[in-house]
Amino acid sequence: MYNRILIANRGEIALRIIRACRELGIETVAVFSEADRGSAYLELADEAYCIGPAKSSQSYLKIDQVISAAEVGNVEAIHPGYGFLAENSHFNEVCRSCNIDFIGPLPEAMDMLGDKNKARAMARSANVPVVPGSGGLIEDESEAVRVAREIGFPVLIKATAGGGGKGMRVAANDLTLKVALQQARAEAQAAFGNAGVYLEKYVERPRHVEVQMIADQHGNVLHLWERDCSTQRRHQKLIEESPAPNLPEETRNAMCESAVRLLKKANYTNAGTVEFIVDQENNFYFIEVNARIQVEHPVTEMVTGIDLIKAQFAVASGQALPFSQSDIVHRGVAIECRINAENPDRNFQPCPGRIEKMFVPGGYGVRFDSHAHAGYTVPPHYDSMIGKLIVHQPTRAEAIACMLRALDELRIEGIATTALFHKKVLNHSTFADGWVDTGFVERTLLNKP
Amino acid sequence: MYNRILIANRGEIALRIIRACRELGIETVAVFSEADRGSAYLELADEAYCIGPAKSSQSYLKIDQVISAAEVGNVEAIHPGYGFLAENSHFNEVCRSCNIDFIGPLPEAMDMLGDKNKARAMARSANVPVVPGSGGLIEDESEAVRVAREIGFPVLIKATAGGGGKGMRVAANDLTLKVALQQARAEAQAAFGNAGVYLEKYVERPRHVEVQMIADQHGNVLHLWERDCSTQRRHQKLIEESPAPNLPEETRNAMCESAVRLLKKANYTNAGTVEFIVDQENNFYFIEVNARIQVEHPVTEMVTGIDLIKAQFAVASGQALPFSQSDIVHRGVAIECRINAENPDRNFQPCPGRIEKMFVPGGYGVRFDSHAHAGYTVPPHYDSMIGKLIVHQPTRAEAIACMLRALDELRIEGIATTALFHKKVLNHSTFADGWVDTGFVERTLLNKP
Amino acid sequence: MSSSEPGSGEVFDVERILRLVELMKDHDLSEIDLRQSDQRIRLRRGDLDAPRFVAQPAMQAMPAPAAPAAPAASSAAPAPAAEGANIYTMKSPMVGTFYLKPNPNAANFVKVGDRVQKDTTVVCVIEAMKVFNEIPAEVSGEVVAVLADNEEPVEFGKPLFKIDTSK
Amino acid sequence: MSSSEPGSGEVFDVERILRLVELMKDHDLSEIDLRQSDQRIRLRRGDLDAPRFVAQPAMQAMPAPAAPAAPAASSAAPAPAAEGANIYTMKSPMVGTFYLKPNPNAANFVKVGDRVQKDTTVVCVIEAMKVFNEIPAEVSGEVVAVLADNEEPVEFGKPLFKIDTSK
Repeated sequence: MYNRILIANRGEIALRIIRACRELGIETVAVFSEADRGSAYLELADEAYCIGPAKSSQSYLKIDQVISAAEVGNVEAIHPGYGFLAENSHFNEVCRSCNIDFIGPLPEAMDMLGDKNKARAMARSANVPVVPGSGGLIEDESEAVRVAREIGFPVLIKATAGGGGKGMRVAANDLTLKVALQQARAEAQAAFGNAGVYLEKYVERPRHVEVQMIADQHGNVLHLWERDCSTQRRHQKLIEESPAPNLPEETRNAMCESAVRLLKKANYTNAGTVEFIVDQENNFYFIEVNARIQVEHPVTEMVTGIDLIKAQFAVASGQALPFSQSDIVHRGVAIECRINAENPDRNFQPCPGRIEKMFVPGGYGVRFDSHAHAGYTVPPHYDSMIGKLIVHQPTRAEAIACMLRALDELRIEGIATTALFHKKVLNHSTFADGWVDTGFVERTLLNKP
Repeated sequence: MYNRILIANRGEIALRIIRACRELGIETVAVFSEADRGSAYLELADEAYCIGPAKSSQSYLKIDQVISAAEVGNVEAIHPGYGFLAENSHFNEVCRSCNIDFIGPLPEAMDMLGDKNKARAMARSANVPVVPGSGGLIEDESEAVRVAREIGFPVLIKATAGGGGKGMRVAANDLTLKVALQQARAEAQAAFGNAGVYLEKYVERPRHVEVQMIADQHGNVLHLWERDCSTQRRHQKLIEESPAPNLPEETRNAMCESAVRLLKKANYTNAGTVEFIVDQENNFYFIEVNARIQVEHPVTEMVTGIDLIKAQFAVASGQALPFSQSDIVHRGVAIECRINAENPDRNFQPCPGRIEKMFVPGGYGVRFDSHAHAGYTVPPHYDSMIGKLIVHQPTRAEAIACMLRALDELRIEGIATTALFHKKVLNHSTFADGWVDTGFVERTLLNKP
Repeated sequence: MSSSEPGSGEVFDVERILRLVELMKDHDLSEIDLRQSDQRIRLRRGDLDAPRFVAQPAMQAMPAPAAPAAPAASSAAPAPAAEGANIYTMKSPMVGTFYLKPNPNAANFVKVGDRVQKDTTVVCVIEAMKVFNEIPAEVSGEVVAVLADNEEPVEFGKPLFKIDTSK
Repeated sequence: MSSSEPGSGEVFDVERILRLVELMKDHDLSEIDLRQSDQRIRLRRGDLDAPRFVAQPAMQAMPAPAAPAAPAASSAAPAPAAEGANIYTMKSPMVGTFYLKPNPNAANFVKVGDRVQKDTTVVCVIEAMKVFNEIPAEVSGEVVAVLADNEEPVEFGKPLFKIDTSK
């Protein structure tokens, strides 16, 4: 195990890592930007170095400065947290070239899974289901129709050079397909100067379900069950929970086993997440791998009783996982609500500023992870999440009731937060029934098609 | 289940009960004294009535005012919490005579177990070991010697009219016994005008181990395993944990089964605790029953996953316990530190006053139960406990490490607290090894014999 | 002292500020803000720190007890608050149900304008635990205000009557 | 004292400020704001900042970065802090190890009293990632203070030199 590590991150995840290190007896070196100077959580680190001005590109994203701090701080390893440099394989390589362990997978695995096409190909070879599609470019109408009939309508036409929804069309039958194909081509040509398009099965009202993984350097690749993260707004997760409600046991097991097959094939190590979408018929399709610890990891910690950050340090330092797959028992229901400094009444616009007063919920089954406190100023330069409220109860109904009472207790004054918006979601019958899909929030609560 | 109840208590336990009720969908009526007016936790109740001035005897202990508030508030039941009226069987009777359920055992069971001699007798008849003694008064030396040899030296001589250690002597053999007997007699005569004394086995370096119980009105009497509360100062518990370290499995099981036998015999219902002392040879002796929920109940909640306050409401309202003895599985290790507004550097003198700033620890495995917050003024009229810090981890070593880091995070400014004193205890090898007895703190940390 | 003395110095007159502070404490004010033309005196006291839950839709905390965010101590004294020189506020000595009349058909014990005699004139009845407690006037004088409604639930310390002791 | 005495000097009357502060402390005032025409006395006290961890025995947070409890904003500007009119404080542009001399046996690049030329005179070397970065003077003038020790680890924004630009 390490004696001294550096945390290349800020805010709640930096504090989360500091907490784990204090419990493990690992000394911590924190880095911070001018905007985070004086934050209380920095004082829980053994050392803290300013590495640049507020702008991320000049501080938290500046590899040479982070490495330099690691050398000055004389650490054995760097934990990147999530975001910033967490999935930057170059940084990953630089760390190792400086004889500093990177708390995460090897750069090769990171690169392999970071490339969507390579990851998709690897998934196929590990016989993990992926969203069916044309594979290559669609040359003409007849081919489009053939492929569409093969994978089944409705289909999605995507520009190969695409992005931002441009050159994207949904087609429900042969006729609309032909029209859509031309429109998509034209739009793609105009937008990217490249009319190349391909076909993919269009999954209606998908649910986002992901599998938490942990792997050591001795070939043990284990899953810690799934999380349902379908409650999203603009692809930003708002609420995560485990287990995924209304997911058939066989689907759940098949999904978790697929995730294990994939990461074994990728020689993956450390913590990671395999993301799937699940359609209304409970077919699941591989989407991507997040090669890092995730914001929502506490949900899994509550239901499995395993501290994932501690586990990351253990496997990174070469230890074998102290448990086997059969030791990982899923207990009860955990739900997490992300508390963001955003104003739900103003289209969730970020709302940085000074927190005048704060009352943190407590009691049985409640966990609150946050670096914020009364007197803390939320800087405008970084993402707006200021805390994560997590509950753990025997049943989903109890978990929802516990979360509602905890949200009532949470008081953050001086800035707007998403706390009360979560109550709207939790009180909605669709959520209570466990049938939320990724479009639910915008469709139902924000009245956006 | 109830629709509306009254909480005849204040501070953290009032908040604890409000939290459980909000999760159960039960409306709450709080009562408060002038000294607690404006406390934030009162605003989490659906209604709150002032029942008198600061002095407990004129407010929280005033039965007619509490009942009157219950009638004005139109509630179906009263939860007494701990302390104040919690073990007052007269109040218990008055509630029921007003057709208001008392959340606790029946007055008869309360009376029976409240009387030390009756409880002792009942324990014997339930074949639960009690501290061996002469039973009746000791008439002369020869009888004393006979009894002493029978129960084994060392023995404790106690004045029957006793109290405050007066007329108490320890004797290690026949000779010292004779001298001690005369001294005790004389002292008792002088102090109480009654020279009557009796003999009891003197238990050296005892550990305080108690068994948490829950019983419904359908004859189900279950134990939720034990708590070790040996870390005390002047008989005030400072730290509680479960399981009891270094307690042989067979002793543990025998103790829990004894507790079940005793409460079955007493027709006990609702939550309660059976207290034992354990000697250095792991013999255990029944001491008393606490016929109420206790301060340290969260320790048991963490290791069993059972919400005891919710369970109290369930059984009081007539429901059968939803689990059987075999369903109650003990997982991991939980430790609780009581955070008191006391100054350890000034002989733990109470330190009421205004909390200027407060930072609450969080993260994996940490629970904090407190009604305090920045800006809260700790009133001088009531007990000094302002919060309970509880941790839950897979192993005892991890639990201690987690508690230490949580204590480091806990910041309460403006008043002195016992937070840092707990670190002294947790860092001591005797605690780490799990061999604390009830005299440890004063003997070892406060250098008092 | 010079609080009444005119001139540019008066805004900064510490003596008067002291008096304003006493006033704030006696009446539990959290802020005083006085302005006149270009002059201003602004004082803030205590702390407005206790997190406020009242905005919470899910809660309907009784305004009376829950509202004041001032430190408990400041409002802890149940002693009658003097208002003006001679107006005495009579408060409820217990929690219970307040009755202005001995029975539904009877007239009120007292109404505004009535004279009351200390310890002798019954001004109301408060029912607690089925017992109807007759409450006599705590001072002699004239009733100038009735502050609670018939059959209203009242808590300890709830103002019931204002009595002018100068009459 | 001169609380009622007129004259522009009174705002700065320390005696009175002292009394006002005492008054704030004695009576738990959080703010006093007195204005008159162009004069103003404003005093605030109490709870403006973060919980402090520094007292914590278990921690040895680097004083420099961690200590200030003031809101981040107050210390966020990496811009050179002007001191007096013409003293320029040159700060570290990066985190790394600070060297005052090109090699252990050599003399210091600069010492107090030396004149330095903007962008041309190398004043120190900061090693980051095995790279020795020569740092030239940011302004022309005379070195009046060296604020870091040879081989000291420095963070971004750490003051290194004071340079008098008037000389």
